[in-house]
Amino acid sequence: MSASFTKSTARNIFYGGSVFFFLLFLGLTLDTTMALPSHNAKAKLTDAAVRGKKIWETRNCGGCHTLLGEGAYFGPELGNVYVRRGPDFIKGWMKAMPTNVPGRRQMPQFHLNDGELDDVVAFLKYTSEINTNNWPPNIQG
Amino acid sequence: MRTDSLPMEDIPHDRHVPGDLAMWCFILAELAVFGVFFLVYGYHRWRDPALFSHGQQQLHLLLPTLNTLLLLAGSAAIVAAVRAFALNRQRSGRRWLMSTMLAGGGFLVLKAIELGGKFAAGITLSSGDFWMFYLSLTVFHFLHVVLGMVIVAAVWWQARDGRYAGATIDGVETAAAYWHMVDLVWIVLFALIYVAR
Amino acid sequence: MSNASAATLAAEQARAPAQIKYRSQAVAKPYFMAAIGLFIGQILFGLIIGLQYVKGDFLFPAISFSTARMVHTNLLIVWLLFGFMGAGYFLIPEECERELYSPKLAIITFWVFLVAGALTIVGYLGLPYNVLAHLTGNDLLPTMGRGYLEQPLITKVGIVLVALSFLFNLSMTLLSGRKTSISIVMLLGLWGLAIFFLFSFVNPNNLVLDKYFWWWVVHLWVEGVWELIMGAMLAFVLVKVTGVDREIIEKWLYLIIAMTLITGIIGTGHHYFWIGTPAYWQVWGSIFSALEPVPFFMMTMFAFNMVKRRRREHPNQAATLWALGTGVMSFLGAGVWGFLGTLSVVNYYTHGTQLTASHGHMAFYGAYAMVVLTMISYTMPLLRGREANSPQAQNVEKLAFWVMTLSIVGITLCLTAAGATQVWLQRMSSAPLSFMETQEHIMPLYWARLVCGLGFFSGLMLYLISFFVTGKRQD
Amino acid sequence: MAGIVDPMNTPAPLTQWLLWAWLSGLTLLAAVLAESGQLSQHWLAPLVLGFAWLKGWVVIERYMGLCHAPHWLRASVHGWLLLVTGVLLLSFR
Repeated sequence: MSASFTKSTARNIFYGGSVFFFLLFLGLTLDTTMALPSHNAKAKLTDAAVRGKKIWETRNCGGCHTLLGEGAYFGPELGNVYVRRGPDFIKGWMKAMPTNVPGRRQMPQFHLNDGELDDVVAFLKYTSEINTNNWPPNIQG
Repeated sequence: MRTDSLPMEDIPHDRHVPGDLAMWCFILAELAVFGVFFLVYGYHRWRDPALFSHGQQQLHLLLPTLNTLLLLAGSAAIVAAVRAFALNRQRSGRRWLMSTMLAGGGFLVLKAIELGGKFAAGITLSSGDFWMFYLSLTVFHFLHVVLGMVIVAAVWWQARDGRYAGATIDGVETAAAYWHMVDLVWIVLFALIYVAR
Repeated sequence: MSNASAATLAAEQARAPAQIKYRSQAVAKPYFMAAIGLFIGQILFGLIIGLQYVKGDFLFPAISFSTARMVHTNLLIVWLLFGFMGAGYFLIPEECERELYSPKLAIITFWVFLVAGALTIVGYLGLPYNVLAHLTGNDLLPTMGRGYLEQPLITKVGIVLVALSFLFNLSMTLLSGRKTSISIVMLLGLWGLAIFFLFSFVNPNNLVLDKYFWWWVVHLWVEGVWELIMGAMLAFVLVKVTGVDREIIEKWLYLIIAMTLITGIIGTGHHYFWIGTPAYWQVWGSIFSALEPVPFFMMTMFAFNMVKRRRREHPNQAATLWALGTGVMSFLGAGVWGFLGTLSVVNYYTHGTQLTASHGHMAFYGAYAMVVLTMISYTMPLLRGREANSPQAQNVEKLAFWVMTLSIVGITLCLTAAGATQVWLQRMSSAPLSFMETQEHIMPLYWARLVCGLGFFSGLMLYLISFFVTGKRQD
Repeated sequence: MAGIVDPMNTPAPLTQWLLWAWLSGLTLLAAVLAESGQLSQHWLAPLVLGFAWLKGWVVIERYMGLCHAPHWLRASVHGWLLLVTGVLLLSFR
């Protein structure tokens, strides 16, 4: 068979293809950012939820838990924990940590005050309202 | 440059890869992407035929039919261009390349009118399964026509400097192969989205 | 600092070995040594969290799981970055056929990066995370507390400065030297690495957008620009050990990385299925990421083909083994295991389970750890003044290769089984168990994973020992 | 030289016109059939997908020139066309 296979063509395909698909990705990103408000119309990002997000980040909650399936797989999914357990359970649970049951996985005590606990709950309420296209498959996350 | 092209090239009726092998790898990858896209479309249509028929009823056939004719004309012109360059008829070859670009330009204009109407009607990627596939496939293909025009334009530019005079016409064949791929995908797309309803 | 680095530089230059072509390539050596040291640290913390999976209160509260995991993943990133930088400092002068623009800057950069990295780890281990965040200015620009990007703001700024100094040095070298495809692809990848890291400073309050752009760092790194770096490093070593015509290797390199970015950029969409983004990503993400194994398969075929067509028998057989191993393991880990969970209909059940962890372990080891080890295996003997290590040393290194690789296969299989159990009991069952009940059922697999982890650590120790085996020189 | 193309590999001018007319004719026929509404849906879909296959076949063989290409390449592209049109045919029930 006769065929040519040149470096210059391969190089042009690399540059052209990369630019082409990156521009397409930017286009889809633009569409996504424009579609988000209506897609997540139910999710209310309140000031308390924003403060709760900062608490989530600065206590490294994602170092053990998943949130919408992303994070670590040591503790349960918390994106829908507001629905699964309710606000009072969440606050009571965090106050009672650690359990100190020998051999069990331990969650640290973060010494959050009542206002901060409410912020965490507001954040978890917000995450439970995000339109995740029906993920997770059931309430257990 | 062509370090691993095999000998035996002078044997008549030898199997010949039209254009650069790297481009054919790219073409096969593109066909794979479109192919999987079509199969996923088929799966969704099979699950909810009513939704898709209803969407298809709202598409007019005039513009896409004209567009099919334009793309086919572009393909025909680039075949003529390859033959012209193979016979070392430079002026004629360049003219045929220009014809391909004109046909492609016409396609882009008509397609922009069609898509503009859809956008004006408030249709987006989130307007349900049918419109999601309609927009994804047609816009994705539209961008491929743009890329095809860029490639043909680059070849046309090089042809002006006599790049394809006498020695090798690989570049023309490579561009032609890509253009035909874009055409081939559109042939399936046209039948699938617009006509088969 | 500058005195110390100048002294180090002088010391490096004084014993600049005969086998490297340009004396300034010697700056790669400390980078590779730091990489191996941090690699050992990464595995130690991996063992800690592996043990915490079965003995939940191990080391609690001194080192909680979240802290140990953060150290484990951050050390991974940092040692790979050290490896990439060492590879850059070695590869670019050789390809450009000139000395490095500024070896002194490279040494200063090394110490800045090492000290900043060490301080960050000390901060992780010595301070509560929120105190560390407060002290390091997270209130000014909150960027912390997101996977892989847990570093304090000042560390992130430091990483950017280190990357800029590194890229400035290499780019100046390239601009006035010979420009080969390998060096251009390497630099493109490294520039991309730096540019996409800037998205680590983007942290919108809207969680969906936060996650959306978080992936611009994480996915566009490991399934995008890092693959350019990996491809360039692999191509460089293959040119050296096989003696195959550079033109052939370079055109395959271009074709492979073209396929990588064509599939990988839109392939980011496989992370946008369930995080609050529109549903069309399920179609776009599935289609493109389904094709992501293709470039990895091409990479495997490429490595084996080039070795098969080799025109010389390079005495460094260990480096060839690492190169072939990279091809196979990156295909298995990134290609096959990545594909297992990438289609949205499957991912709906596997998302956020140990299946993701299994893919992560094999892909990071197979693609990036192994390509850095390939580079180290090829360059370290040269940096130490010989073309290849003694056969005895190479035998130990090859044994280490097999022990580490088989151990990671074991870890991956354990985690795959663990993930499948999770999917079955917690997601698909008609009476789904809770997360923690499910974990109880997985305990035996976590024990097995820990055993494999110990195996990996012993392989790593063998690898370390191989540097100190002298034996008789072949030549 | 690999790059020199035997002009015999490309269709002669008359053939080119005929190919173009055949492809355009099939396109117009499909559009007219769909617009007229004479055919029930059960027949329209297989017919136009059949037309698409016929057109694709011509593009692959004559326009792309794969009739002169190595068999693996020719088979891949034909396989793609058959798979796509075939599976899509099944999706119209």
